Amino acid sequence: MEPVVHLSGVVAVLGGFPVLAGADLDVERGEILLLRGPNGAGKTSLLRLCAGLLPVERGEAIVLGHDIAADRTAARHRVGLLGHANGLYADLSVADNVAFWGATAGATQQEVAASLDRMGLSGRLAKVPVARLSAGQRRRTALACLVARRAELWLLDEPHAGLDAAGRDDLDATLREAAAAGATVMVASHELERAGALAHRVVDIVGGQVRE
Amino acid sequence: MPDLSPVSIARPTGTRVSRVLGIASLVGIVWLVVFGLFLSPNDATQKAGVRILYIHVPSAWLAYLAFIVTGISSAAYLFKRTRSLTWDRIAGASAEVGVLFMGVTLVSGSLWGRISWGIYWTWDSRLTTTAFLFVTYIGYLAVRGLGGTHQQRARRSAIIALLATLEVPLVHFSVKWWRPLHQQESVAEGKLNGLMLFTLFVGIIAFTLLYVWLVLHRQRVLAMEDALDDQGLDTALAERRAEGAQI
Amino acid sequence: MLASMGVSEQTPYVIISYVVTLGGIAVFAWRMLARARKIAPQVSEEDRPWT
Amino acid sequence: MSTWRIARLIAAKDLRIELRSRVVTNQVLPFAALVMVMFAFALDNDNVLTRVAPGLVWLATMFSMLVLVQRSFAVESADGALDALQVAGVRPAGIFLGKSMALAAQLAVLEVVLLLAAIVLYQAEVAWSGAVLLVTTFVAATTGLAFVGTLYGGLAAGAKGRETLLPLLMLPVVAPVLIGATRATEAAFGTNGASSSEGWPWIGLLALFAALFGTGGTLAFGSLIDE
Repeated sequence: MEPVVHLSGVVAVLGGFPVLAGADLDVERGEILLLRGPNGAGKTSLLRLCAGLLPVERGEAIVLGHDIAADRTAARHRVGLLGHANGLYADLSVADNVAFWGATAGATQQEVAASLDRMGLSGRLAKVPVARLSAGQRRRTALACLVARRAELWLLDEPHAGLDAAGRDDLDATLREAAAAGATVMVASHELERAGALAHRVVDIVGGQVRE
Repeated sequence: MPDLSPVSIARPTGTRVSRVLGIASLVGIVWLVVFGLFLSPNDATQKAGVRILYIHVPSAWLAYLAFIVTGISSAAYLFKRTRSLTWDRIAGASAEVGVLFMGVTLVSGSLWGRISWGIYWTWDSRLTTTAFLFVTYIGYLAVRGLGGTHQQRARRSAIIALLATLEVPLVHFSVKWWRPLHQQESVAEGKLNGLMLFTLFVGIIAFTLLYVWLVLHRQRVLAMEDALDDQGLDTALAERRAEGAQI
Repeated sequence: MLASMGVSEQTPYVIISYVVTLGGIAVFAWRMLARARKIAPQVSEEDRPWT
Repeated sequence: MSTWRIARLIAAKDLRIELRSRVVTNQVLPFAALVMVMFAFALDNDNVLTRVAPGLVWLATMFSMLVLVQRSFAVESADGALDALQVAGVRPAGIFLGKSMALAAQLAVLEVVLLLAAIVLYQAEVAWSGAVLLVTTFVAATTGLAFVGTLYGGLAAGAKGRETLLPLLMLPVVAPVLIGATRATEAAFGTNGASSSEGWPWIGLLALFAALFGTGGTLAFGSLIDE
C-alpha cells in the first residue's frame, strides 16, 4: 500500500536557513509515529511542511497521494495540524470555536458536540470565551477542534504540553481511537515516556534529517 | 558633470552590449547638457525655464515607460508558459528605475512650475496622477522586500504590480473629473523651434538608452543576489548535515 | 557659461533641476555598480550567464 | 464546501467576534467621532465645515478603516488562525469574500455614524431628493473599500512593520474612492449648489473600482496571504 506520507531528500528553508536538510520518511496508514529530537532539530518544520505551510525547496514529498512539492495546498483539506499556536479566536467561546473549525470541514452539530464531549469541554466550560481559559484548557479546545475536523493525517506539535493528567489521558485515548479508525498520526514530543508508550514507531530528527 | 563612466566599473554586470549602451547614453547625456544649457536659445515666453523641459520631459516619459515595463513583466511572470524569475527581476529593476526617474521628474517639474506658473505644485490631473504613481510604486518596492522564497516574492509582487497598473487609469480619470478646470497642459510642444525640438529629441534618446542600461545592470545585480541566496543555502545545508552527524 | 545662457533669476532653478536629475541618476548607478562589484566575486560563473 | 458557504461562515465568525469584543463600538466609533471633532477645531469656521463636510466624512472613514483592517487581521494572526485556516484547506477566495463582507458591515455602521456626526456637528443638510444617490454611493464605496482593505490587510498581516506598511499600500490606492465618494456625496447633499445628477457618473467609477479589487482579491488572495 502506498504510504500516507512519503518524503525523500526533502529540503526546506525558513528565512535562508535550511530547517530540513534532506529528510527521508515514510509513514503508513493507521500508524502513530513519534518524532523526537533536540530543540531546533526540525520537528516543527517537518510537521508544517506536511501540512503545506512550509514550501518544499528540493526533494520529493507526497502526502495522502498529493504531490505537495508541486502544489503544497493540494493535501490541506485532509490534514489537521495542532502547532505551537492553537489557532483559536480569543473572543469566541469554546463551543463557538469548535463549531467554526468543525464547520470548515463540514462537521455536523452532533459531531461538534461529540468532539467537545471527547475533550471534556461540554457543560458550563463550553460557553466561556477562550481568552479566559488556562493554557491547558486552550490546548483541550484546540484538540476538540482537531477532532471535529476528522482529518486523515493528524500532525501534532507538543500536544501534551500544558495539559494536566486527565487531559493527557483524553489526548492519548483520542489518538488511539483515530489511528484505529484509519487516521495516521505524527506527534512531535519531548514527553518521551508518555508518547513512546503511545507510538507504534519512533524516529529521531537530528540536524534537519530523519534517523530511524 | 556626474560621473557615469561605465567603461571602467561595469565589469561584474557588464557585457560588450551594455558597455556600448553605457557609452552611448553617457555621450547622449553630455550632448543633452551641452545643447540644453548652452547651445539652445531661450524660449520667447518661458525664457530659460524651457531648458528644464529637456530633462523633465524625457525623465517623465521614461518613468511612465518603466512602470509599463513593470506591468508587462509582471503579467509575463504570472502567465504560466513564460514563468521565469527573470521577468520578476526585470519588473523589480524597472520599478526601481521608474521610482528614481519619477522622483527626479517631480523635482524638475516643480522647479519648472515655479518659474513658469509661479507655483511649485498644482492639482493638475497629470501631476496628481504622477504623484500617486510615485507613492504606489514605493509601496510595490516595499512589497518586494517582504521576504519569503523567490517564487513567493515574485508572485506577490507581480499581483500588486498588475493591480497598480489597472488602478492608474482609475486614479487618472478620477483626478481629471475631480478638477474639470485643470491647468492647460502647457508643455507647449508646438511653439518650440527646430533647435529646441532637436535638444528635446536628444534628451529622449539619451534617457531611453540610460534607462535600458540601468535596468539591464540592475536586473543582473538582482540575479546575482538571488544566486547568492541559493549558494548560501548549499553551504548552510552542509553545515546542517554535519550538525546531525556529530550526534 | 552663465553669460551664454543669459543669466536671470531663472538660472538657479535650471541648474538645480539638472543637478538633481543627473546627480540622482548618477548616485543610483554608482551604488548599483558598487553593489555589483562587491557581490560578483562570490557568485559562480554559471550564475552569471551574461559573462 | 462551496466558496460562498465558507465566505458566509467566516463573515458570521468575524461579526460574532465583534459582537463579543465590542472593539468597533467601544474604540473605533469613538475614534471616528473624535476625528470629526478635531476637524472642527482645525477648520474653525461654520461655513467651511458645511462646504467640506462630505469630504471630511470620507476622510474620517479612510482613517478609521485603517484601524478596522488592522483589527480584522490581528484577530487572525494573534493565535495562528490564519495559518490554521490555510491548513484547513479553506479556499482563499472564501476567506477574502467572508472577511470583506464582515469589514463592509462594520464600515457601513461607521459611515452612518460619521454621516450623522456631519449633520449634527457641521450642519450638513441632506435633501430627500438626494437620498437614493446617497445610499447608492455608500453601498458602492463601502464595497470597494472593503475589498481593498481585505486585500492589502491580508498581504500586510504576516509582514514585519505591518502597522506602517498597510497605510503606505492602501491610502494611495483608495484615492479614487475618496474623490469619487466625496463628489457623489456633495451632489447628494447639494453642497455648493451641486445637483444630484452630477453624482451618478461617480457611481460608475466607484463600481468599477469595487469590481477591479473584488475580482483581483478573489483570484489572488491565496498568493498574497501565503507565507
